[in-house]
Amino acid sequence: MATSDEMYQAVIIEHARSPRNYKPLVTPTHHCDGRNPLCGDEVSLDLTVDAEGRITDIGFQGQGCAISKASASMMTAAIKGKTVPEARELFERFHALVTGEPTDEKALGKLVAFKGVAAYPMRVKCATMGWHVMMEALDENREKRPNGSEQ
Amino acid sequence: MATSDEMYQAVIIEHARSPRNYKPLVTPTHHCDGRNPLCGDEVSLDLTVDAEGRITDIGFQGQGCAISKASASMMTAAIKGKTVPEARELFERFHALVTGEPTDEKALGKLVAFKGVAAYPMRVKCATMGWHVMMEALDENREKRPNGSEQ
Amino acid sequence: MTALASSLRGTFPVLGTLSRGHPMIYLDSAATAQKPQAVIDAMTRFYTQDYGTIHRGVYQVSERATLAWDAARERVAHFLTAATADEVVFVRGTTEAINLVAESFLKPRIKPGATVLVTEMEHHANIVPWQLAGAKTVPIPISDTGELDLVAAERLLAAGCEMLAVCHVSNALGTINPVVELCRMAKRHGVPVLIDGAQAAPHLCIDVQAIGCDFYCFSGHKVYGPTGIGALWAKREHLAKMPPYQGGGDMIDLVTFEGTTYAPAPRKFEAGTPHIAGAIGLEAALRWLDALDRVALRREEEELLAFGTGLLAEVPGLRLIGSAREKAGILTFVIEGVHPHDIASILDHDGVCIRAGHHCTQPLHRRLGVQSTARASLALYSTRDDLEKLAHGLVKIQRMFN
Amino acid sequence: MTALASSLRGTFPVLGTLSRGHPMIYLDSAATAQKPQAVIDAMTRFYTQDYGTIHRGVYQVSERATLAWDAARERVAHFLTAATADEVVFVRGTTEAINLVAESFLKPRIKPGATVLVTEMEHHANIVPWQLAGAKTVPIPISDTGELDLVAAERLLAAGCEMLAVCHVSNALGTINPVVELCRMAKRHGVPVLIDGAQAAPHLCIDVQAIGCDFYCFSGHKVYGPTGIGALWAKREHLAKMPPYQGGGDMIDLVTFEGTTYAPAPRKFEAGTPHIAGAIGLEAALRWLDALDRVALRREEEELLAFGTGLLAEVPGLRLIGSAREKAGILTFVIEGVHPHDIASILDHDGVCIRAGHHCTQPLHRRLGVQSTARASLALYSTRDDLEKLAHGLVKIQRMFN
Ligand SMILES: Cc1ncc(COP(=O)(O)O)c(C=O)c1O
Ligand SMILES: Cc1ncc(COP(=O)(O)O)c(C=O)c1O
Repeated sequence: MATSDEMYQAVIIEHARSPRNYKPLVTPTHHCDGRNPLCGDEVSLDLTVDAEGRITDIGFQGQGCAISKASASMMTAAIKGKTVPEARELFERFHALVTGEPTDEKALGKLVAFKGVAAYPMRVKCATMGWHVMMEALDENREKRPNGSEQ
Repeated sequence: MATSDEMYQAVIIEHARSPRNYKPLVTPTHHCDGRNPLCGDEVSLDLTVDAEGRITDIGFQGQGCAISKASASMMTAAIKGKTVPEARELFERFHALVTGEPTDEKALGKLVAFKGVAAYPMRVKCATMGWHVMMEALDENREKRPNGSEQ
Repeated sequence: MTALASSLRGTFPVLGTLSRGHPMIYLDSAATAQKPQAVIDAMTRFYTQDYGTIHRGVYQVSERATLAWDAARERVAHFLTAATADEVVFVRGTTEAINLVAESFLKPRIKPGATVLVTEMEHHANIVPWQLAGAKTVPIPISDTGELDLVAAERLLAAGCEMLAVCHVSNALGTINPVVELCRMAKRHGVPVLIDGAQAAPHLCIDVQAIGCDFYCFSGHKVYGPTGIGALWAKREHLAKMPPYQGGGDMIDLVTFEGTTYAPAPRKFEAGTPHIAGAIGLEAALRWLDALDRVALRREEEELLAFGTGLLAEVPGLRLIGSAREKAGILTFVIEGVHPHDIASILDHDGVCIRAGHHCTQPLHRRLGVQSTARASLALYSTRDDLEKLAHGLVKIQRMFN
Repeated sequence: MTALASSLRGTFPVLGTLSRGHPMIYLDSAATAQKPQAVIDAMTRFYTQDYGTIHRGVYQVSERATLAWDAARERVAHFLTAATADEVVFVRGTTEAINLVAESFLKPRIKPGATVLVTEMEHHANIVPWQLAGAKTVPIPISDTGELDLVAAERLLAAGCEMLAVCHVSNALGTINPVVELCRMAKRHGVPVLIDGAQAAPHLCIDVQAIGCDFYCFSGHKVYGPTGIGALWAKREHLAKMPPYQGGGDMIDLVTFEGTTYAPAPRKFEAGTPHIAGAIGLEAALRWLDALDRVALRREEEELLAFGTGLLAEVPGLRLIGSAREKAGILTFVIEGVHPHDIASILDHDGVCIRAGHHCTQPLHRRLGVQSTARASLALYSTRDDLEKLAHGLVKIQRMFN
C-alpha cells in the first residue's frame, strides 16, 4: 500500500520550498531550457564548465511541482564540483533509481530520497526533467563547440 | 427456425426467371429510375396513365436479385389496369406486409408470397425497390404536370 | 440527499475497486466517466453473441448489427431532441466532430484568416481545429467569476465573423453558458453556431432545437459510454451541402477512377467500418441515462456542488476558480504554495483521483494567470463522502507544504 | 489438417452460437473477423477494473491506462516489425489511415490533378481519399486471373506520379501483391508508397522494413481485435514533416488564440481522447496472434483454400473470380443465373454467412464485367466443414434457380 511519505519525503519538500542554486548565471558556458508540454513545467538551466571539464557553477530557475523542483535543486547540489563524465554517470544512476532499475544507491547519496518515484511511472518525467535539461545543455554545447572541453 | 422456402417461394423464383412486363414503353406518361447504391441494383420503370387516372400500361427493366426482380414483376402484373389511388393503396398494403405490419392479406392476392421477407429486414429494400420507383414515377410527374390526371 | 447517487454506485464496477490500496474515490469524471454494468454488458454481448459488420451483410449477425447501429443513431437523436436521426453523424468524439465541421463546413466558406469567434474558456478541441482550417480564433472575454461577457460577444459578432464556436459547459470552470441567448444573438448577425457539448451532455438535458444552434457535439466516453465514439448533430441543410470529410467504403454512391459520387448524409460522413461496438455501448449508456430521473439528478448535483464548494472554502490557502451563477459539477482550485501536480499526486496516494494541469485550456489558464490548476469533477455517482475525503486530503496537503 | 483451426474455434464465443437457428458457419472474415475470448476479456477488464483516461492523470487507473496505451503501440510496432513505436499512429482503421496520409502527406506536396497510382483491384478506401485530396487516381491494370501487370506498373511509374497506393492483399480477389518488388520499382522512380494492409494483416507476417514502403496501415477489427481502432505506420521522417491531421487535446505543444505549436509524432496525429479500450483490445488480439504458430496457420490456410477451390469448382455453373498464384483465403464467385444477393440470402437461411455485393471494389467489378459477386472468406478458425456446408448450399441454390 502506497503512502504519500514514500514519494514526498521531508527532504524533498524542504528542497521544493527552498531550492538551492536557484539563480541564473551571469556568464554560463552551457545553457538549456526545457518544458514538459503535458504539465507545463519549465526548467531553465545554466552551467559553467571549466577547461578541465569540471562543473564549477550551476543555477536553475523554473516552474514546476515539488518533485521536479526538488529534483533540480538536489541535482545542482550534487553535481556542482563534479566533472562532466561524473555528472553523466550520476544521471544514469539517478535514472535507474527512479525507474526502478538496480543501481548503486550509496553512490547517489541524498538523491536516494527519490526512490519512491519508481512506483509512480507518471511522475518519472517530473523527477528527471532537470536532469534531462542538464544532459541536453552539455550535449548541445558540445556540438556547437567541437573543440570544447567535453569528450 | 427459418427455411429458405419462406422467402424464396416457387412463385417468386418463377417471376424472377421470367419477369412479366419486362420491356420499355414507347410513349410512357410516367418514368423513373432507381438504384440501390449498397447492392448496385437498378430498376427502370415506365407507366402509361390515361386521362381517367388508370394505369393502362407498365413496363420495367433492371438488374437485381430474385426478390427485387420478382417483386417488380408481380407489381406490374398487380397494378396494370388499376387507378393511381388503387396502386398507392396496394403499395401501402405491400409495404405493411413485408415490414411485418398488420394488413389485409387477402387484398394483396398473389403478392402475399412476399410475406417471408418480413423476417429479413435487410431484404425489405429489395422487395420494395420496384414499388418505391413506381411511387416516385407517379409523384415526380404530378409535380411536372400540375393539371395532370392524378390528384 | 444523494440517495440516488448512492443507489447508482453499485452499478459501476470500477467504483468498487481499490486505488493504491484504498477504496477508489473517482473525481475526474469531466475527463472521462466510469461505465455502468449495462454498458459493459451491451458490448460484451455484441462481441460474444452477435458480432458482425453493418450494412453489407444479409446474414443474421450483420442484420442485428445494422439494426443496432440504426437504433443507436435514433437514441442519440432522441438524447439531443433532434428532429430526425439523419442529422446525427457518428464520430470518434467531440474533437473529431469539431474537426469535421471546421474542415467540411467552415473551410470551403472562408478565405484564410477569416474569424471564428470562440471564448476564453474553450477547450483546445474548440480552438485548434478552426486554426487548422485556416481561420483566426478570436475569443469572447470572460469575467473573473468565469462568465461570458455578453456585451463583448454582441460587439464581436457585430464586428463580423464566420462562425461562433462555444462550449455549453466549460470543462475547467464548470460555467454553463447561455447558449440559447448566444444562438439568438448569432442568428441576428447571420453567424452559424457550433456548441461543444462535451461537458453538457453528462449533466444537462439537451434540446438542440430549443438551443437554436447549427451544430452540436459530444463524446460517448463522458456520458458513461465507451471510448472511441461520439456524435455530431447538424442541421439537415448543412449536412446536405457539406462535402465529405473522409473517403472510403460506405460513404460512396458510385466510384470510378475518374471521380466519385457520394451517399446522402449521414452516411457521407461515415467512411470505413465504423466503431460498431462503440455505438452499441453508447446506445446502452443513453438508454440507461434515459431511465433515470435526470431532473432529480441535476438537483442533487447542484446540492452536491454547493456542499463541495463550502467544504473547499474551509481549506486554508485554497482558492476556487470559476464561480459562475449557472454551474455544473466542476471544482477547480489552487492552493497557495502547493503545485497542483503535487496535490493530485498526494491525493492519489490515498485513492482520491483528481486531475491537475491545464485541462486542455491553456489560453484560459493564461487569462487566469495560473500555470495549472487542480480539478475535482462530479458525476451522478459522486457522493458527499467523496468530497469529504477530498477536503480531508487537501487540509493534510496544505499542512505538509506550509 | 485443420487441427489448429479446430482447436482455436472454442476460443471464439460467436462461433458457438446459432444463426437463423442453425450452427453458425462464419465465412465473412474479410469483412470483419470474430473475436477470441482473450480480446473480449481484455476490454471488459479495462472497463470494470482499470478504467481511466491516458496521459493526463497521475492516479492509478489513469497511470495503468497510459501504460496499456503505450504497450499497445509497442505491440503494433512489433506486429509490423517497425523500427520504433514512435512510427505507429493509432487511427479508427485503414480508411482513416489512408485519409490521414492523403490529407497530411500528399495534399501539401501536390497540385490539384496530380496522379496517384493505384490498382484496378483497390478497395474504395484506397481510391476515394486520394481523390478527395485533389489527386487523379490512375489504375495499374490486372490480368484476368487477378494479378497486377508489373510491366504496366513500371511504365506508369516512369510516366510520373506523386504516390503509389496498393493493397497488400486484395479483399475481392485474394491476390497477394508483390509489394517488395513494387516498392523497389517505386523507389527507383522516387515515388513514395502506401501499402493498404487491411487484408494482409490477418493472413501474413508483416515486415514494413523488409517491404520497403513509406506507409502501411491495417484495421484492428480484421485482425481479431475490436471495432474503431487501427494503425498507421509511417517512416519517422515523413511523420516528422507532416502537418497535423485533426486538432485538439493531446496533440498540442502550446495553444494561443494567435496560433498553436504541436507535439512530436505520433501524438501530433492523435487529437482528442482516443479509443483507449480499442487499443487495449487490439493489443490483446496481436498478443494472442503472436502466441500462435503463424507460419503453420498460413500453411493450413493455403491447404484450406485449395480444398475450397476444389469444392467450388464442382458446383455447376459456378465461376471462381481471382486465381492469382499467390493468394490469401478469399473465394469470390458468381453462379450462372443466380444473383449473388440471393446466394447470400439462401445460404444465410441455413446459418452460412457470406457476403454479396461489390465488396467496396466497384471499379474492379466493372473491370471484371460483373455487377456483383458472392464472397466466402477464411480466417484461422475456418474449417473444411465450413466449406463443405458452403458447397452443399451452393449446389442446392444452383438447382433452385435452374
Ligand atoms: C483491402 C481493404 N482496404 C481497406 C479496407 C477498409 O478498412 P476499414 O473499413 O476497416 O477502414 C478494407 C476493408 O473493408 C479492405 O478490405
Ligand atoms: C469542453 C470540452 N470540449 C472538448 C473535449 C474533447 O473531447 P474528446 O477528447 O472526447 O474528443 C473535452 C474533453 O476532453 C471537453 O471537456
